[in-house]
Amino acid sequence: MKQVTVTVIDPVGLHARPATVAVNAASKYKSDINVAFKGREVNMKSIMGVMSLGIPTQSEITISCTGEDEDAAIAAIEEVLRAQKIIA
Amino acid sequence: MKQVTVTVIDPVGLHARPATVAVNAASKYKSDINVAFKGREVNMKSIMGVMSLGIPTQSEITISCTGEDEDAAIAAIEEVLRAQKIIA
Amino acid sequence: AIAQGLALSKTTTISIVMSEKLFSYNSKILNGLMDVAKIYNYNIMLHTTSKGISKMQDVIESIVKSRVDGVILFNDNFSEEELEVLHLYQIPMVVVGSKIEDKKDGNVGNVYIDFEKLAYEFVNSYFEKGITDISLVEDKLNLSMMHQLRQGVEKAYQEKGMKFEKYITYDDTYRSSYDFLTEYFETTKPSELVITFRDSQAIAFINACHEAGIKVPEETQVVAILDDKYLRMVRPTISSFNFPDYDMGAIAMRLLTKMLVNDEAVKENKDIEIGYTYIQRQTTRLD
Amino acid sequence: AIAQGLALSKTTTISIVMSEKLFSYNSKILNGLMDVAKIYNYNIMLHTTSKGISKMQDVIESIVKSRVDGVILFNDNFSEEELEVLHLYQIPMVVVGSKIEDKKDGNVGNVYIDFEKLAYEFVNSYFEKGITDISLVEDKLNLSMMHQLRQGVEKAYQEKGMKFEKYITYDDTYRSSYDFLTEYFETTKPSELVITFRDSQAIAFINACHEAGIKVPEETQVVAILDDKYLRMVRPTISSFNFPDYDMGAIAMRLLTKMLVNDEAVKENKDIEIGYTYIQRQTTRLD
Repeated sequence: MKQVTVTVIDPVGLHARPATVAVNAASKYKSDINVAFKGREVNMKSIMGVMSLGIPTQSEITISCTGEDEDAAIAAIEEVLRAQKIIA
Repeated sequence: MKQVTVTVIDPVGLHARPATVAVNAASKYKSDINVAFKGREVNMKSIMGVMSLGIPTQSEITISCTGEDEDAAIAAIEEVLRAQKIIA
Repeated sequence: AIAQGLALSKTTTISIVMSEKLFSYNSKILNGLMDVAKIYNYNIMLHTTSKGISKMQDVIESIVKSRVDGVILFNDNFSEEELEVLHLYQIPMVVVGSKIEDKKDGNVGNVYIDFEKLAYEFVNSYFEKGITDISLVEDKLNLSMMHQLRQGVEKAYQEKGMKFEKYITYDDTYRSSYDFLTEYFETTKPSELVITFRDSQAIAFINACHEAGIKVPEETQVVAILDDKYLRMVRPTISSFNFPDYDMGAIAMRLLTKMLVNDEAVKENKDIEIGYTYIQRQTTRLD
Repeated sequence: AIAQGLALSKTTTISIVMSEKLFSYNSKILNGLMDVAKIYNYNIMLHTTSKGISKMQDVIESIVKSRVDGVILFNDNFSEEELEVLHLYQIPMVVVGSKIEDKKDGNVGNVYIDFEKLAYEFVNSYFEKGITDISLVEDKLNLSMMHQLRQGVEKAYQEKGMKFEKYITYDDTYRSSYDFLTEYFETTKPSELVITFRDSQAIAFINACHEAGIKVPEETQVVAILDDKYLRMVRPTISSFNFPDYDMGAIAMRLLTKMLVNDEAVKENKDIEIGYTYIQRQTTRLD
């Protein structure tokens, strides 16, 4: 399993378009990908799941990938979120 | 030929949605239907024609219908324009 | 070429139906719908209703004819009977906006804000401050939401043994509620709290107060239900409620996706209530 | 059933492509497009581009795959190369918004405002009043229109032997031009005339002036190019230009209709310039 902890800096949090961007990025990989916030963990490929976390701006979230493409997945997701200025 | 002269009261004139409503109403009839404003006359079934007249609010326009269904056409067009508060 | 043809015919197509008048207000919901549709490679057919040009009946006919796989409807677009007709053709549907009242069965999804609860809670919070002179301004573009808000306000009044009487409505001779309200508040002393639905209504109100020399929020307070960027751009900035509208669109499209594949998760329950938060700005007092 | 099938397969389908960010600003153009499409019983497929989710290339691919009959594109959505790709597939297209520069051949329609001419004429009218200290504020959502406005301003300056140097741009660290301008005008003395593209930019400007104690329109004047209802709701009301945007949409769809049936009237010329009028409000002086 690969894991990374990052800070959400998008003013709307991991909601709205940023959430869809994250789900879209995660959905491209075969690995199981989860995102955790305040002790709750959801499937990062699930729009409803990610949006239900209610992650506000300046939150710390932990993304974890488990599976054959876990290295590529975690790197790519981090890159996309950073390029879109969703995480610091 | 049946003819009627009416005053446009829609604040935007016979432009925008009101123009499309007028064209839509005219297009339902077989008669030749024209609208005249300040000496220029165009086919009232033509969106580009009607919009090109640049008819502002409070203008007097003359609608004329020629053809087999001219009575029904002129009555229906007047009714639609009045119901939509486009003419007085 | 045949394989390609087959692939083409398998594309899922969703119809989105909305009133033209509401495009700019619902743009974020539409963004959420479109983004999720894109992830699932859906084609989107857009249908609009427009007074004098295209009626809901025509739209329904064209939806049925084009054999789309699913439909997203915005509330305030259709009547119970129209929903019934679409339902007859067994097209999976999700209604986004407010709560559907008297839903006949479990085959229609609903992603909604509980406007009745919102109004009830908000009015009660003002009762606690000792404020009972409250007006609710009608928005003709969102009549089903208005109906629910009004019910919430009336319920709050009833429970305190009072009657709600200040529902401000207007007739069709006004081109816009902005024009009506500008005129109305020139001659009418405002309530202690005025609740409007849209930004332009609240802006008309603060402009009228400014011209009449009535101080906001000292002498009268105003809140717009639907948040919008303009509410924080005007002076004073206007209090409102934040709805995650993009999320509503995204969730509605995802829900429809799950309904299309008969996902177990949504078989029993297709109703998703969305939360809201109050945004305190300069037109309301905290005391 | 066969006849019905044939009728179905003959339905004309038009793709409308726009950026999600521009929904609310282009809602009236969209209304014009949809109303005329309805008259001709066209089906409308909606495609949106959204940063990080759907790129123009994906949209083009999906348009080509779905074999639509025609396409309506909004300027500022696509590059020259992308237009080229669509063109390769010989799909009739109408571009609505600003003028297409370097149009390769006559197979693409264009319904446009001449923004270069507008800026040139407007700046010259201020030169005549003796005002030469003018700023133009960039709008990143409408870069091709900005480019044309800038060319018009530069041409006016050049003809008077001057150089235009106050093009106000900002980097992507700002979430919105409203935020940028609010900050920018806290520290920068405004020009005698400031030209912005959108309402929110002009509102940011008058708010900043208000806070800095700079009087509008006595000490500085501002105009927003795109008219919008909010410009008449804020105080002072903001001057702007009126474009018949609904008409642009209606004409664009009608032009596409004519192109689809090879109408003689549009064989030679598919470019339609749309006029504009200046709306004098409280943020500009007449003297």
